[in-house]
Amino acid sequence: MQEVQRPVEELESVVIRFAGDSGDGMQLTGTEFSRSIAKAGHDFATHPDYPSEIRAPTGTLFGVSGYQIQFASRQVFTSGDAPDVLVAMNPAALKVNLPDLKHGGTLIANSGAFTEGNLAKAGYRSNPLEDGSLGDYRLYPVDISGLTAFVLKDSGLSALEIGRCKNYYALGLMLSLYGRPLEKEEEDIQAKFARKPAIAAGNVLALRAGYAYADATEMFITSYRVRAADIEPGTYRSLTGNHAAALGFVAAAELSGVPLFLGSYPITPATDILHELSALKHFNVTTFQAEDEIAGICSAIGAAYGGALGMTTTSGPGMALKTEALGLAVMLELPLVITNVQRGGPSTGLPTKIEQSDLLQAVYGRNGECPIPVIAAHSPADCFDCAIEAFRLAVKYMTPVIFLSDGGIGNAAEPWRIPDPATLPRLEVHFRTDPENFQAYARDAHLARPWVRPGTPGLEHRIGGLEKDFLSGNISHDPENHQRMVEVRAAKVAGIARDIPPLQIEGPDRGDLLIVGWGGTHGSIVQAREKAAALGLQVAHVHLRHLNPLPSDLGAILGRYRKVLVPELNLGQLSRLLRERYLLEVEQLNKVQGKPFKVSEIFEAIVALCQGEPA
Amino acid sequence: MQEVQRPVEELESVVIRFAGDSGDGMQLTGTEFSRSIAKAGHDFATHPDYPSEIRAPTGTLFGVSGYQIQFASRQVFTSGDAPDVLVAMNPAALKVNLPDLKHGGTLIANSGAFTEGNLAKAGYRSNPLEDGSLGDYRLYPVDISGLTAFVLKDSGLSALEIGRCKNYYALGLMLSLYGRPLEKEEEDIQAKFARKPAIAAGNVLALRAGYAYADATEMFITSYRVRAADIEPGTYRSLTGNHAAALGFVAAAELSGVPLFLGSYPITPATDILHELSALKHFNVTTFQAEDEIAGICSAIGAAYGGALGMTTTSGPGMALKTEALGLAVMLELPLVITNVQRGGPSTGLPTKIEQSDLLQAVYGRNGECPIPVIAAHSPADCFDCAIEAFRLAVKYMTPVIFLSDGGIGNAAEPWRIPDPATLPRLEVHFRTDPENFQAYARDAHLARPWVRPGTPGLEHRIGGLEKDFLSGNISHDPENHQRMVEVRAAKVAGIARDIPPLQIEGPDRGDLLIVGWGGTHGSIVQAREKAAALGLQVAHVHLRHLNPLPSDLGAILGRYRKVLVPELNLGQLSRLLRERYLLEVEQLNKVQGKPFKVSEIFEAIVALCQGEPA
Amino acid sequence: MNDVVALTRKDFETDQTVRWCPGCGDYAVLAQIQKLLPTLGVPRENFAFISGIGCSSRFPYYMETYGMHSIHGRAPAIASGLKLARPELSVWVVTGDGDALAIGGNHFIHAMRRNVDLKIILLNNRIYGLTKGQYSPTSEQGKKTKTTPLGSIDRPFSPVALALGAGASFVARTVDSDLAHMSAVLGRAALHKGTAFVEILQNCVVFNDGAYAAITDKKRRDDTRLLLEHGKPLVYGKGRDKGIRLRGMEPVAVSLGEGAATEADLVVHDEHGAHSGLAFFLSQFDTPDLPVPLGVFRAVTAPTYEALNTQMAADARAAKGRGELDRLFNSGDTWTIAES
Amino acid sequence: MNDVVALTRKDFETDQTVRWCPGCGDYAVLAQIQKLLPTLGVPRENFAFISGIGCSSRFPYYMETYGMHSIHGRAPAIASGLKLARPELSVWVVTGDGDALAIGGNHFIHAMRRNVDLKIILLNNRIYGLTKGQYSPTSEQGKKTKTTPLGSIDRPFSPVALALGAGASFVARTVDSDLAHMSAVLGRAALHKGTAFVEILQNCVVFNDGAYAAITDKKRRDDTRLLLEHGKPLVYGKGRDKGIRLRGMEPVAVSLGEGAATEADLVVHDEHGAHSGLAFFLSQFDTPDLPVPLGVFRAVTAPTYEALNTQMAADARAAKGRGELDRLFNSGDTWTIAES
Ligand SMILES: Cc1ncc(C[n+]2csc(CCOP(=O)(O)OP(=O)(O)O)c2C)c(N)n1
Ligand SMILES: Cc1ncc(C[n+]2csc(CCOP(=O)(O)OP(=O)(O)O)c2C)c(N)n1
Ligand code: SF4
Ligand code: SF4
Ligand SMILES: [Mg+2]
Ligand SMILES: [Mg+2]
Repeated sequence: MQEVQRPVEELESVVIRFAGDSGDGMQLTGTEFSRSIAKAGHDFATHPDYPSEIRAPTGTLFGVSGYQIQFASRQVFTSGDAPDVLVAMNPAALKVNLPDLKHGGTLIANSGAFTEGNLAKAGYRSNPLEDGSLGDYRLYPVDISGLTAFVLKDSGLSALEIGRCKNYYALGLMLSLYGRPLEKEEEDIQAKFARKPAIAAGNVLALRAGYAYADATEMFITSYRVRAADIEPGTYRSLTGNHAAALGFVAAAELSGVPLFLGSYPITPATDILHELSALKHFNVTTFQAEDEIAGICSAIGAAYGGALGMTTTSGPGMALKTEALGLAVMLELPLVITNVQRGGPSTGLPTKIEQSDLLQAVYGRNGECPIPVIAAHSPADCFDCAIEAFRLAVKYMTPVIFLSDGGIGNAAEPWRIPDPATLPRLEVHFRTDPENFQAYARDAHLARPWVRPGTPGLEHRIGGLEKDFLSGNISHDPENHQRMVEVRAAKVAGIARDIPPLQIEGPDRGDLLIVGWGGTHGSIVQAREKAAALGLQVAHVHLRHLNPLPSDLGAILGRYRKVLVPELNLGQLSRLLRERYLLEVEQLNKVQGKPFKVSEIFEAIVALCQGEPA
Repeated sequence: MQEVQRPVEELESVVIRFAGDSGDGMQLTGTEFSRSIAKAGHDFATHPDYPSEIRAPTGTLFGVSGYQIQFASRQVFTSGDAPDVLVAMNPAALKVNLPDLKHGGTLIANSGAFTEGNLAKAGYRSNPLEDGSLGDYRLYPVDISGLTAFVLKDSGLSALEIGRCKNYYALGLMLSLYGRPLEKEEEDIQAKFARKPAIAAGNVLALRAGYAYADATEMFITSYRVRAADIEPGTYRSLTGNHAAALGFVAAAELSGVPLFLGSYPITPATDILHELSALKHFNVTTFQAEDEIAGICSAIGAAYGGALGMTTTSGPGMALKTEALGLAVMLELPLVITNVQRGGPSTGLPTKIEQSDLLQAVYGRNGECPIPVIAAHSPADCFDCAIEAFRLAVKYMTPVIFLSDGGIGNAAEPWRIPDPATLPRLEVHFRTDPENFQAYARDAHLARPWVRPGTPGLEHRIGGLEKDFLSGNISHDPENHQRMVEVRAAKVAGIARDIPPLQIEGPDRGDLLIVGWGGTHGSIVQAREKAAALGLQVAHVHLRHLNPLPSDLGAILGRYRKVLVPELNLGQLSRLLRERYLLEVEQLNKVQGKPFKVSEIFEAIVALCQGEPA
Repeated sequence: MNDVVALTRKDFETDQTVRWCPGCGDYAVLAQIQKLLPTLGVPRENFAFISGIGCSSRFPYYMETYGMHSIHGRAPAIASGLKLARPELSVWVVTGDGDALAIGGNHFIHAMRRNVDLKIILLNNRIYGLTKGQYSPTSEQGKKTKTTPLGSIDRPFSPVALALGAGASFVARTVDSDLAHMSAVLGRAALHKGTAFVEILQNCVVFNDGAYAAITDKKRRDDTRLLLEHGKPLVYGKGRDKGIRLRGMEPVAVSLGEGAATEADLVVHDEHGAHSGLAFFLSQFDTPDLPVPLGVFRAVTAPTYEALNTQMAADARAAKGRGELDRLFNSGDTWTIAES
Repeated sequence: MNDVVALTRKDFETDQTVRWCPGCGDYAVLAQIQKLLPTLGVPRENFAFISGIGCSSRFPYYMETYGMHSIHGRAPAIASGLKLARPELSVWVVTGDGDALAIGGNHFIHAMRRNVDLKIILLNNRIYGLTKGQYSPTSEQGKKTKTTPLGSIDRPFSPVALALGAGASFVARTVDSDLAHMSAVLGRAALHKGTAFVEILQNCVVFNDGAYAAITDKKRRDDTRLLLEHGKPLVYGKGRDKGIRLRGMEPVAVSLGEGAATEADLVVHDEHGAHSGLAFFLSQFDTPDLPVPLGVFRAVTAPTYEALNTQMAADARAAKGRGELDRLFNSGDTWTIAES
């Protein structure tokens, strides 16, 4: 199909949101669109937003599922604040998402779904597509349902199946609108529905129909182009954070030559890591779906004792259940990685929403003096590096390590520059085999004890959760020994600070304001800071990967700025850690709404703190 | 038996330690001795120290069990540092305890147990009672085993039974040494062994024999008297912290007219609370030994939902297991009291040893923003008041409350001045019954929601762990609502600060040094401060019962002293809370040896900080 | 206000929109229970529904009674505490195969052991629905799911066998598609004094559709399921032409009729046996060799936990008199310090 | 160094002093296992003993093998992870009635269900020993302990029944005082491929002394216990003069001899039945009406969990080839940004 000739508007970046019924396949449409967009060499970031119900009744407000993507000719850090374009597949989707649409933005509505019934379910008295209430937007009503049904009437597909094709019609519209070719997409459909040729054919027809419709009709006065971003050359693929983490863990196993063992119990939004690894049995990977979270971590401890890279994955309530076993892992001094893909809390909270409120739990949440290193990923692709870093620390220091991700990072996708495995850090693992004066708790320069695989002759020994002798590891009730062990466990973790690369400061290395961030807020902070810097504000940004121990150079850096701003999706947990450690007043910017920061929210905070209006 | 006529030495206070095999009944001897002493109107404090094994092999070092008591003519706050008198029932007991005995102190040794075998087990090459190595002490070797056996040879008791009588012989010696009458003790024996008259007779004989021996022989050059302490008039009894807590909980039930429900799983050192309450079924008390700690707290949550005073008791690892359910209780906003009798950690740690290292877990150890009030008892008797205070807060604010005790307080005994129930605070409980515009999460002035008993007509409603609507309590995914709920839950707990009585300052209300303590360190701090004050040092002491939220007047008080000292049996957990909250440098004094502070340890820290040697 | 007689199904419906997938088997269960409750002569305010987490566990939101949507797997423990504190309430637990048998397994077996008077309704769809399709402890071996792309290697639990192994006093099984049977079984459970466990075979249209086709499919089902009737021989089959007899202690499916076995040769069902051997024997039946039993496997009377608890308290009061703080405080070994 | 043949009991003793009370039944179990291991032809370094918390759980400290004294109730989960990661090891779990059946109940039943090749030895003293005497899930109803001064109101578990209900492939029971029987049963368990569960009736001299007097007392025991033998009728009694026959599906104790029942009338034991009905039937026996069965209740061969897991991985590699990072990274939908 030849490219269309129409006036073309060049844009720097575009934010599009697809919204419809959870049954409408909006997540699919969004993903497909991003893949096509990515191939045009754009950078992008996405944010899926779906209800916690499996399939809420059609047409209802709480059944609305959305998928937002921002793509641009420059680097993209977030899925964007307000969408420029909203595709609303039914009245409920319109009702829920319209408030976010940019003033004057483009609104494509599936008029065919604006039936009496659906309007009622969405709580509309009159049809907004007709009552003029949408005057402020570039409204394009398209009977996507009807047109899809029309082109497929002879396809032999059932009404239900035809209904499912309409998301490809919508995709067709958007591909045309952004001048993307159809061919690749058609191949993908063929591949995806290989086993159901009839469905495949139907989807392709719908896709073409949508594409053709947008071309043919005069409805789009202009078509939009976004210049390709100048991204670092290389081969890319689109990855969610959970997928990236899974790849990172497999990499850790390959790089260390030690098998990976995942003991886990499903929980939103962490389950995808288990899903991904379950499909990689042809690697040196064992996945074990345990009876509960306690068995998940305990089986991983058993595997670690057996000489595997033990790990467990969970979220919120599941993390809470692992508390006791974490204490055991600290006492046993075995390598273990606990991944907590944070979600809205407390308790069951908001399972599908974004929050960063498990930081203090990770650092302090155990009985006794029970130190555990904590790291956090700042973007989907960063989950890959963090997974490897977590195991690097775990095996080098013989300690459990908590890796914090969150539902936003975990489910959102961004382009990942595929690394050459040869360039990845090797993980040095040495299993002790020499019986010569072996002591189970004798420590090396990093205060790590030896890792011994059962089956090694002459090294038989017992370990456990009771306090143990400083050298032999046998039970010891000796008072001084206990003090010594408590201190050495603390010193071992504190010592990791020496093993953390210097912090990267974005912006001036001294000045009015330093933004200290951690985790998934990275994208919003970067954009907000750039915006502020562009206005000449003296604002810098450091983003912490290591949260326990804190980097040794952080204290000095904090001292070089007049004010410190700490934006967090909680009530100020990193703020507490900084206040406690550095006895330093910090400005908090907290949001606990199950949603990421808008760039504007952080930008406004920056401006306010720099006590000056944008020039 | 008439009182003895011998030179009498008047003392201000005496510290005695009974030490022997866990089988020797030292705990019993110690308890009996304290009761007799108490009746003489002395104040006292005790510290039992027993091995974690049930019955370690006889004569071994790890089988040694000890019981220390300090009594005095003034108020007593601790069981004392170094004993003045050590009663050692065998070589192992001597070996383990001698290092603590005061230089020149009195040593009564059961020479009959210093056999080759026992000496070997204790690792003695030669017999210390004979090789002159004990020259520094007032050594009184008494063949307690032999003499007991001798007086009981015709008693018809078995050798084993006779062996068990020797602790009463030792008790007899000590009662005589401190001029206490025998009669009451004999009655007690008769009562205690009512069902075993032969044993009773044997013990009485042994007791008399020991008493007579000490009188008759010239072995004690002098006998010691301690003047009665001038203690507040009233009726007293000796209570351990766990027993006091149990009485406090029953009191809470009676004072509120609401039944008490304890769901618990046994764990050292908390189990005694469950034991005590299990025996009080004739009160409005239900105890439920659950299948695990999770069921323990969950059953209590169910009972609280049913309108009972729900509570659970645990320690270390058990507390860890309750983490998830604590989050649910916070979401449900039901009254619940969680008692954590802290022990040595992390993990299984040192189950029978003393530590304060669960404070940060209590304050921060949950997923999500999950605020819970935390209070801590400072002495055995104080556990009674704290138990009532915990429920006062729980029902007034509709919230779970964590009550921290520790193994030291829990097992140690002190005199408790028996209160008149009429003088105890009433607990106001109001169950909502009015269906008129009922909202499950509408809040009162204290931000507490209504407590509704199932069975109330017209108030049927559902609650759960998902985020809920600010008023109705129905599930809500609304972003602003979540922010609002997170903030109101935090505000509710923070608001308790207004409900905390002003802090009591011991010593000058401004000056060089303020000691901030919490929990079981109270006694040592008080004595150390008094000692320092006596030397003219400007040192004051506040002891925190409320740890979350912190008292509103604490900040101002901290500001009035040059330095702040925070002694804790952990690595500095309260110190962290104070640094974070007040951005204030504090001096830490930390000890993690499973043992309480010695008065001298705190005293030295005070002196060092006041930069002056004792005058 | 609580004129019990007047209650109707409507009285038990809430204003919350039901959020299960269209076609989900849970709807049928909800409907049956909403129909059943008004017939029990219990004031509405005396019902409490406690659940854990899962699609099935959303149940309480749709019941206009007292209810708690608690945490994953813990409903039996919470319900036990509630029932002990409030014996007069009718306490129901609604749970799923993951909620009850994976994370909640321990509370499940201990509830069976103690015999607290709870109605435990397990909606067994052999899948984790809410988390979008992972295999569960009741999924058949070899099942392909998101966490077992190569097929599961776990052997499934029989919930009925597990409950019996834990000592349950009432155990039954029914299926979402047979409304009459379901309501009969639920009715029996409601009337049982003690822990009443009902496994409901429930179809998850999205993640495990057709899991029970073999026994629900109208054509086949007469030959694949065995409807249990107390005191009756184990007969099944379209023309009631098949039965179960013993070989040693092993069950064998035989056909009835001339020259073949007669009903007299068959095992006779007994819900009330002194031992639970027969019920367990039945719990081992499964297709294809043997029909799947539906109905009441076992129903024996045993004192309920809360009754024993109440009795114990009463005895204690009878023996010691109602506790008084003053006496309690002053008990044990006291001494008095006089004004000096 | 690991010349297996040369191993002796001594090789399995550690330098740690054993800290059980004098007279504790645990000593006998320790001795039997230390005698058994050298006979198994397994190098010492390939043994791993995993325990939870309790007196019984101190076991690993006394075994000169690899071992972990873990946390309360979690040993089966830890051991499962170890065995999955290292199928070549011989992994033993030593646990108590509280550790395995109270806090550890969930991991216990799931271990039985999965059939991981673990030897699970439960020292059942019907009490919490380490915490100084509270009743346990196996304590008889009415038992007076520190937490039940008025007598317990809980009905006990039968560990054997629970294991069978969970689908165990090997279930046996023995008693601490009968060394010969114990070593025979432990030997059988050691050779079983799959989860082997052995309940050892163990006497706690301090907190529950004489709990098993009825079946250990030399005078009475022949009449109170039933020694199970595969393929043999259920005969017991001093003069082997008693037996068990069926009435319907209920067990009845009958006396043998003239005019009475004959062995031919009795139920015949079968360890390998296709269904576990018989084993469960036996698990319900208890004094005074019926003798307590000792020996192997059930032993059937089923593929072990770790074997299936290893096979699955092998198949995956056969199908897709050994995984390579480079291919994995570049799989899916990639695109290339060229130098500009
Ligand atoms: C502690 C905890 N772990 C895990 C989860 C995630 N989760 C919620 S429901 C569920 C399983 C649901 O399966 P089932 O009980 O069978 O209910 P169904 O949805 O099939 O009705 C899981 C794993 C959770 N919410 N909490
Ligand atoms: C999480 C946790 N809860 C409770 C305890 C306390 N505890 C230790 S052992 C035990 C029960 C022991 O009973 P059992 O398993 O029968 O072993 P036994 O001592 O009788 O051999 C308990 C309750 C603990 N250590 N950890
Ligand atoms: S996912 Fe399955 S179980 Fe859950 S609501 Fe949908 S159909 Fe029902
Ligand atoms: S308490 Fe009982 S079980 Fe524990 S060691 Fe002593 S005798 Fe054995
Ligand atoms: Mg399910
Ligand atoms: Mg036990």
